[in-house]
Amino acid sequence: MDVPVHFFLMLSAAMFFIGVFGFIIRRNMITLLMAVELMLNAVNINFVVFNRFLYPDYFEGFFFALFAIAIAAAETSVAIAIIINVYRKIRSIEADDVAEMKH
Amino acid sequence: MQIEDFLLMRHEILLTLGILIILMADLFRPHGRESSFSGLAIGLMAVITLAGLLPVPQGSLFGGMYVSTPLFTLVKNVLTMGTLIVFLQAHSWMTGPLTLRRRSEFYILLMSTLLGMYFMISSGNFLMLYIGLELASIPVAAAAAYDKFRMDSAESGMKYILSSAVSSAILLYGISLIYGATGSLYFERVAAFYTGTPVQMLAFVLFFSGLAFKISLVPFHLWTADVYQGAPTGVTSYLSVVSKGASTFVLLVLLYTVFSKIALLWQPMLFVVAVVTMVVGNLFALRQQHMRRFIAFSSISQAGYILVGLAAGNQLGMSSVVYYILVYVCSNLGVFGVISAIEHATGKLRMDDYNGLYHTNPRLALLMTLSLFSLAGIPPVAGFFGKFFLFAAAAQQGMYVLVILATLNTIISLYYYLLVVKAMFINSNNTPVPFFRTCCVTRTGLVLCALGLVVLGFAAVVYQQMFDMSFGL
Amino acid sequence: MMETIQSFMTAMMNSVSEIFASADLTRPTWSKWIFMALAGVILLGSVLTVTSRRILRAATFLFFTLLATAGLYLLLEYEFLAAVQLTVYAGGILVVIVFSILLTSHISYRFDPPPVWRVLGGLVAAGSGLLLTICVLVLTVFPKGVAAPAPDMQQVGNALLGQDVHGYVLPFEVISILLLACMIGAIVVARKSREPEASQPDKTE
Amino acid sequence: MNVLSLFVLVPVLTIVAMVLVRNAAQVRVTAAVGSVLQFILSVGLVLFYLAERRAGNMDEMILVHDTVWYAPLNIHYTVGVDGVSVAMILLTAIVVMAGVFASWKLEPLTREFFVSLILLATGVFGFFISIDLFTMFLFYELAVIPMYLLIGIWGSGPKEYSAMKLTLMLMGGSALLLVGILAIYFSSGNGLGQSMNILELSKMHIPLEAQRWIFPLTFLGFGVLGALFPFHTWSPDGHASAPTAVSMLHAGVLMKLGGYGCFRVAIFLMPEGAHELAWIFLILTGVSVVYGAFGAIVQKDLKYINAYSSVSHCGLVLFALLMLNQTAMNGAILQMISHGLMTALFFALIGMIYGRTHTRNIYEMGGLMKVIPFLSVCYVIAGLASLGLPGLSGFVAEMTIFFGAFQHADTFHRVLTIAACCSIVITAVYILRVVGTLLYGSVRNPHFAEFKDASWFERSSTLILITAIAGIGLFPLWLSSMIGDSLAPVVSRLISLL
Repeated sequence: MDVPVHFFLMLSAAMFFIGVFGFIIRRNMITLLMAVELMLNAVNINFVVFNRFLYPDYFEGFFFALFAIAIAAAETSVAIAIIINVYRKIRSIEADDVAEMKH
Repeated sequence: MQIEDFLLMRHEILLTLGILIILMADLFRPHGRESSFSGLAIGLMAVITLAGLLPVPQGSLFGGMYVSTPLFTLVKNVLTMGTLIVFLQAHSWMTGPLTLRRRSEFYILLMSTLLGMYFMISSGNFLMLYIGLELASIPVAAAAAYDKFRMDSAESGMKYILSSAVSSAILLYGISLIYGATGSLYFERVAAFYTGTPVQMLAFVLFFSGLAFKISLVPFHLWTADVYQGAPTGVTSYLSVVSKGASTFVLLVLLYTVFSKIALLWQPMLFVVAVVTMVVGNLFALRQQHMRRFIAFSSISQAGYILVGLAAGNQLGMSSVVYYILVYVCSNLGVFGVISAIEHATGKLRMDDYNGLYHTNPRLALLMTLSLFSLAGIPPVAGFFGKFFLFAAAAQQGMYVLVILATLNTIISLYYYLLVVKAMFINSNNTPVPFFRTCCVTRTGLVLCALGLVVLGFAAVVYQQMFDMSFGL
Repeated sequence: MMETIQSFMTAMMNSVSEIFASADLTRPTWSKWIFMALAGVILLGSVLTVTSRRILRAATFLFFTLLATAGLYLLLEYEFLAAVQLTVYAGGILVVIVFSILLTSHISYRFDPPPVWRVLGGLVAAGSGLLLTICVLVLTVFPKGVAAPAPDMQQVGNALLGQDVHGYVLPFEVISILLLACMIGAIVVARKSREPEASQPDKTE
Repeated sequence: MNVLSLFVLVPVLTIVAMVLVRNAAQVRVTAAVGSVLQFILSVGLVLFYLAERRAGNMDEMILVHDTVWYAPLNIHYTVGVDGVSVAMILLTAIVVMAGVFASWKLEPLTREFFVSLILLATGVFGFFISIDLFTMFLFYELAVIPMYLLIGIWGSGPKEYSAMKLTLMLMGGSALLLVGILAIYFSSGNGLGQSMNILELSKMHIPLEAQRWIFPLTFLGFGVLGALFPFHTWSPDGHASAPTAVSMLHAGVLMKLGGYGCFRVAIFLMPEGAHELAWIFLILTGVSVVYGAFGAIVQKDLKYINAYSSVSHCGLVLFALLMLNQTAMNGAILQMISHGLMTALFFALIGMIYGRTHTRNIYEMGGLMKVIPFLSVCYVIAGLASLGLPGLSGFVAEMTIFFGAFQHADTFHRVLTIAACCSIVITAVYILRVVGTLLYGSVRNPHFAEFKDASWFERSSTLILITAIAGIGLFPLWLSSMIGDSLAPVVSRLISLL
């Protein structure tokens, strides 16, 4: 592989922080969820790259990414279930509509 | 696997069996017959607690993925007992009509969460830690949204799952950098290579932020109040006690083992976070009227006190934190027991509703007072000892400034705890909570808390045991 | 103070030039071209995912991003992971997301643009985080590992069920419980059920 | 089983008994029995102590008993008494007994009241018998916290505000104390093994740099309870709102915890620090003394008058302690006991008078001597004791203090001493003014004529206190020598270190 490891890392860092940015600016619950998916994806790239370039003796990063994908799926399914439940209540999935909480 | 290995993992194996038993019991229950599963779950938890008391050697399994030491076993026992008490207190709610036709799920969710905490505590590898953490948080979100006929319960679940997802993403990014910087995910190897290069520092900060979400340290606490307010009381008490206790303990172990070489970095960091957490938690708690929000902020500030002990980084600190977690379990569950009993009987949840409680329900008021005093650190209840030891640990490291700030914060917290006491004993009320009797299962839970509060302080043997198992940096 | 900044800047410059030297952009190869294309798709896709004001489009951009990530795994010769990425992420998660979008939002729905202070705050927070991370990454010299061949499925399978060091049977088992619990959780939350008659006092206030 | 532990055990058992008995009458009897038992015990302790000393037992503390409690922090449950603590225990027993009788007819929630009262007493007794810093601190807080409920539930006026203010300020003091205790513990021992035991600590040397900041911390911590000048504001409000027995116990005993703590912990353990920094606190206490006295002059409310007078008198205690010589310290302890008794008597009487007149404004009353002669005579006696009439306890104490204070020949101490002496004159002014308006003259309010004089429990309460006041006034020698014997080793160590 002749692309330096730093390029991959910077790519994933950019992806991660774009996710963070999205999480901050968006208020739609599903979009928030998608921002989180971006972040998780960036993390997976990190693991894989480290594994491939630096520590190829064992497949620790590989397996971590594998498990992380599975967990992300589980997390998303529960989150979607909750979002649908919220939608049934108020017919909206904007976080601001939900947050009628008083402080 | 040898038979001893099974014994070493008995907490996890028994709990998994328990989950399966409840699942099966629900599947094969006669058609049209509702059963509450409450007794079954309570019995199972009691069995696990008892089994946990068996003396068992320490060791590690699966090539270091799973590690068990007497201290881990002890903390697992504390968590199991906490869950047991939560189940006891949730009994009357679970037998009510609101939860009809989906009772077993409540227990399965909470028990699998507990299983996640077990694995989290016993992990010897970041992968196990992460899986345990997720197992300990995703089902909780579902449980928080469990009371689906209420809007704020659904909202609470949503807030929890989103903040938990984002925090675990940050945590994961930290872990990935740790992996990149050290070349391994096994704690032992990571610890050996953790010398404090810039990327390791960054990794640690990210990792810490991720965990700080779970412990709801300031500035990662924003979800806490809404989630605590919206979730069913049983889930809230579970979140604030068992879940928080487990995450705190994991943080403790990691700081003292994996990250012990960069103590110079995290000690000042914890210093700042502890102070900010205490102050913010206390200041917000001052103006809360809703009991669950009130407890939410109070428990944020309690996490701050725990950090005082954590920051010390010595043997005293470790044992004090563990001891405080135990005390905190009893005190907070005492508070929640009273809150949920009153909520179940009357649906009242505001502080004004507690006016004159002593005149109608003296025992509940007394238990509430004891628990609040324990949270505030007033003798002779256990919280006094817990706080003293935490502060002693920090003082041993010469962090007197931190101790002074912490003690001043206890005074603020005393003020708002006394507000509740004042409501119950002094304020008059035209429509007080009428007298009611809690069912005997719930009462057992309350009595257990009261016993713990009174006995833990005086029985020095508990603390001595923890001290013997602990270690410093 | 000035000197610290200056030395920091020099170190940064040196590292950056070293990285680019090792990349050796004057001699383009297939893998470099592919990487750049994928990186472009990923970056563009990510940005559009979080900034698009139509939710279905955002999901589509996310899909492209996930696809490009799978491409990245292929480039790194992790075919199995790429397949998992495609099936679970792009095929599973994204489908669920799209379904829920279709369930809950009208197709022509557009978000209100977020308030300026929030965008600025987000830019500052994410930007400073990114800057810090990139600085740290650039300054770090990672150890050079030996490029070993990618794992074949036999190895993966053995490791997945291995009980010793670098064996993953325990996480494998635990994750099955996790999936079970999540399934139950999702069902209990999303299942439709009638609200019982108000024999209980109203708990909302 | 150690004898001294009985002093904690008896009140605890009393509480248990009170929880178990059936009605309010039985609760009262139980409380009375418990407190009388406690009194008998403490008299026995005094006799035993004197006998031990006469038999030549010259240990610093007697009846020392030590049980390890929390080994990791060297926390022991250690009890022991010397002359000073014996005297304080006797004082507490007397005041508690008088307090129980004074609140005989209290309603509502009789049971809860007596339970809290005895709980408070438990804390106080525990504080005086323990010589381990941790247990001392524990009992200290245990004594403070029931005050909140006692004032908040059974008080009068702006009770909630007063109760909260009092509790928070005292707990603030105890927060400083907590830091101080930890600092003492961790800077003691010089690597030889740290200790919480006061006797052991006094033999170790705490480094001077540490003393410089620990001494003010602990002195302030205890000083808050002893109504040290800028931190005294809880005291007038608290006293004014508190019910009778609580005022008695609080002014009579609880404020003495502050003085005793300053002596036992701050000065005893950190003599060099005390010597260096005494001047700051001398000024503060001097202000307390004078300010309290002036404050008492301008008040119209009987309870406020007494509360300010307490500030002044307790200021005198701390003032005398900081003189750091045998005579003055002896006087300080005597003053604690004397003030404890007489202020308890004052508050008891005020409570009884208020129960009849339903006002505490002195200008709305008058001529009480004619309608309730017994109480009025008692009031006069208390007043005379307060202004230091020879033959009553106040005289002995204040004379000793000023003798001691005058032993310092430098200008600074002289000026302060003279200023403090002035407070005696002011005291005389306000006491006589109160006695004049309150008791003499014509009966201003016609229905005052229907008052009944003291009932049996009121009489017993006041008589107990008057006997004690007169006893100390007429036979001060046994007490002052008992205290002096115990102070001698302390002071000699103080002097040898300097």
